[in-house]
Amino acid sequence: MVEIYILIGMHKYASPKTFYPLAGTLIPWLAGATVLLLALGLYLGLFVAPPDYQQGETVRIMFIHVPAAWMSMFVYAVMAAAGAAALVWNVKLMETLASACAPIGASFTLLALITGSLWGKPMWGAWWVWDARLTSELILFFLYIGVMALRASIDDPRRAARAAAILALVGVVNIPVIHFSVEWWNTLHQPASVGRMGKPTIHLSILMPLLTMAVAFTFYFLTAALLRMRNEILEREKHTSWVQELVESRR
Amino acid sequence: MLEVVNLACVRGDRPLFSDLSFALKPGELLHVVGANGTGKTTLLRTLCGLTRQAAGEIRWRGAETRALGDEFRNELAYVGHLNGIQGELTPAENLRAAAGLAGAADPERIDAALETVRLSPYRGFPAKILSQGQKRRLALARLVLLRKPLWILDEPFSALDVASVTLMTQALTGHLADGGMVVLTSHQDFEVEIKNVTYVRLDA
Amino acid sequence: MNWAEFFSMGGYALYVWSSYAAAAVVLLLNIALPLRRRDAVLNALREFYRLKGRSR
Amino acid sequence: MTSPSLLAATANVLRRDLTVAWRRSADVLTPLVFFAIVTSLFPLGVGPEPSLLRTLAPGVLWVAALLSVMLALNRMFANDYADGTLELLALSPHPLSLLVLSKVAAHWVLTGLPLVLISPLLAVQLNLPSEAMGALLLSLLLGTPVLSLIGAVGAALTLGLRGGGVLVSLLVLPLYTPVLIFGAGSVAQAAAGAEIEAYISLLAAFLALTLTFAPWAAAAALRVSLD
Repeated sequence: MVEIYILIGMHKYASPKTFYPLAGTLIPWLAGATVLLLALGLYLGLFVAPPDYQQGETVRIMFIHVPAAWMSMFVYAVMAAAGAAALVWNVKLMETLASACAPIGASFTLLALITGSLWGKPMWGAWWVWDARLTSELILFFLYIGVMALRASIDDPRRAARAAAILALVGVVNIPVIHFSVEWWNTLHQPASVGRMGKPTIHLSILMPLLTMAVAFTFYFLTAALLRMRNEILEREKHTSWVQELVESRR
Repeated sequence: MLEVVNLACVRGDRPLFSDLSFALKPGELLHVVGANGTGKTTLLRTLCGLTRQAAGEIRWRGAETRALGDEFRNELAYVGHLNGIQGELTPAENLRAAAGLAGAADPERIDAALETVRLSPYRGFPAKILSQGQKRRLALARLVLLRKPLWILDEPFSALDVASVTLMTQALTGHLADGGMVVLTSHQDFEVEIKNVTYVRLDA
Repeated sequence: MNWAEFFSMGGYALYVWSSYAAAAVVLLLNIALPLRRRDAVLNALREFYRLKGRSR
Repeated sequence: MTSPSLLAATANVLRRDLTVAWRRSADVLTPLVFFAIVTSLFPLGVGPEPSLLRTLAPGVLWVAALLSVMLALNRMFANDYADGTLELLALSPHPLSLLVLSKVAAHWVLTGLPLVLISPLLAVQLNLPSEAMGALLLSLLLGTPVLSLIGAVGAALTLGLRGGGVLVSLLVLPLYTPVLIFGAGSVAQAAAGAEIEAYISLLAAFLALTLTFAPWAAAAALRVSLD
């Protein structure tokens, strides 16, 4: 969560004009770190980690599924925090960050759902199982779609950002409530036989790939978010002279 | 009483105007002039707090209006493009609803207000049957009824016939005489009857 | 290191490799789309400034 | 200037909305008819077999009620937005969140409450056991205000947008899931003869939570939409 405080702390002096080139220099480094970490994570996950005594080789799906699920929650939290900062301090940069988060978060949620289903088929014999965590992930996906749909249907970028920020805040308050309700609902309708999402045994050789992939995904999120933010800054600041010079100087 | 310092407004991300400053003292009328799309309506909506300004300050009795919030809104009456009239309710019910919202709710003055804008005959009919000009007069009745110090009016003379224009001008002069303040936009020229008018021009 | 055995993933090749493929697609898309969009934005802005320049 | 009394203002808004709805009473019927039609579709879809309907009844009744409330959401602010009275609400010296609360109360009285009243009728149609009737009424009585409150935030956010109706459902349905789980759950438990205290107290907790946060969030959303 420390990234959020850094981002919010930045709002005092980082204006779009100073942020744009800064992001430009950061992106290659972040991309490089992402690639390295992904390579390390894949190596640890595919070659070093032993097959699980119960799940066999399918445990390797966990090295994608679990980090993706973590990221889907983390990115929503960043989106809500950026939205709150935009609403309270009226900072345009935070609006851009929040709008960059939504599609990335939704992609991670979708990835978590796909890999969850791919993990469920061999283990439980069905492509979709109403497991508590998968169901919460599905509802989280709908929350993301709601935020993106709301933003897409408002023409004025400022109103779109503020409306999406309010929805994200209402959503982030509801996520624990939804998670709690789905857990309760799952235990209520849970015939004992259906195994819950197997909690990965926290054996070091399993934990290392998980953490590496999680860190890799975080760096990836920063890279992708900065890319999207730069695009939105260009569009939203098109009336400023610095954007005009920048665009025209790139003949 | 009402001060605006270096105000800047945007619509979407398009800047409208910036570094706009003016002050308004009791008894004065401010006429905002400018071509379409220069931000006249946005300026008015920003003054009454519906829209958030990009930069600059708006002060009422020395305090920032945004900080005053409800206190400032208690001294403000706004008539925008929309008349704020509920079609199913009768003119009297509309005025009672508006009065209930703004705090001043004494029924016999509602009839007086309807009388001044000569809408008494329509007292019992649903407001949706009124013409655009009559609805505008009902909005004027709301102004007269609520007696708020600051009037912010967006094209108050639009869709008014000659008789109604004089009605509106009389209401304005009466309000200014009582030490009230008015900020308005209008294409028709009417200042001839009102002496202390200051202008603010928004250029393209 | 027996590659054939590695790729078979203990018989779960379909599930494991499609998970990694899905991850690759998602990760690549979220980088490729903004990059492609960047060119579109730059062209649109060039056009915008050309029109703005001419109309002043 | 007399200091505006808050209670009079909120009562005024409530009375005004009810009179308007009374004059256009046809509008009040639409969610009710929708509720009745949706519940009677299920037997046509899954077959009239009583024991099957009995197990489906709690879920069907609750989902249908939820959809009916959601259908009527955009009516909450749309008319006032169109004729400008919403701006008067926003410019009133009273806290906007309390005025929004009275508008939500009016909306609930016109949609939520009627649903609660006719739900036993439809429950009989779906062969819901009589011991579950109490749970159905109580859960709907506690649940429908929560649906209106969360719905108010969705309606305020999508004010004046094209495709507002469908968009509202996209926004609020994920947020409705906890209420649906415990609402339908309580009816199912009662039908199975089990205790429902836990469910009802959770629904009451949701009501308390949304009563405190939703009006404030909806007011903020209104201010953004009127910007």
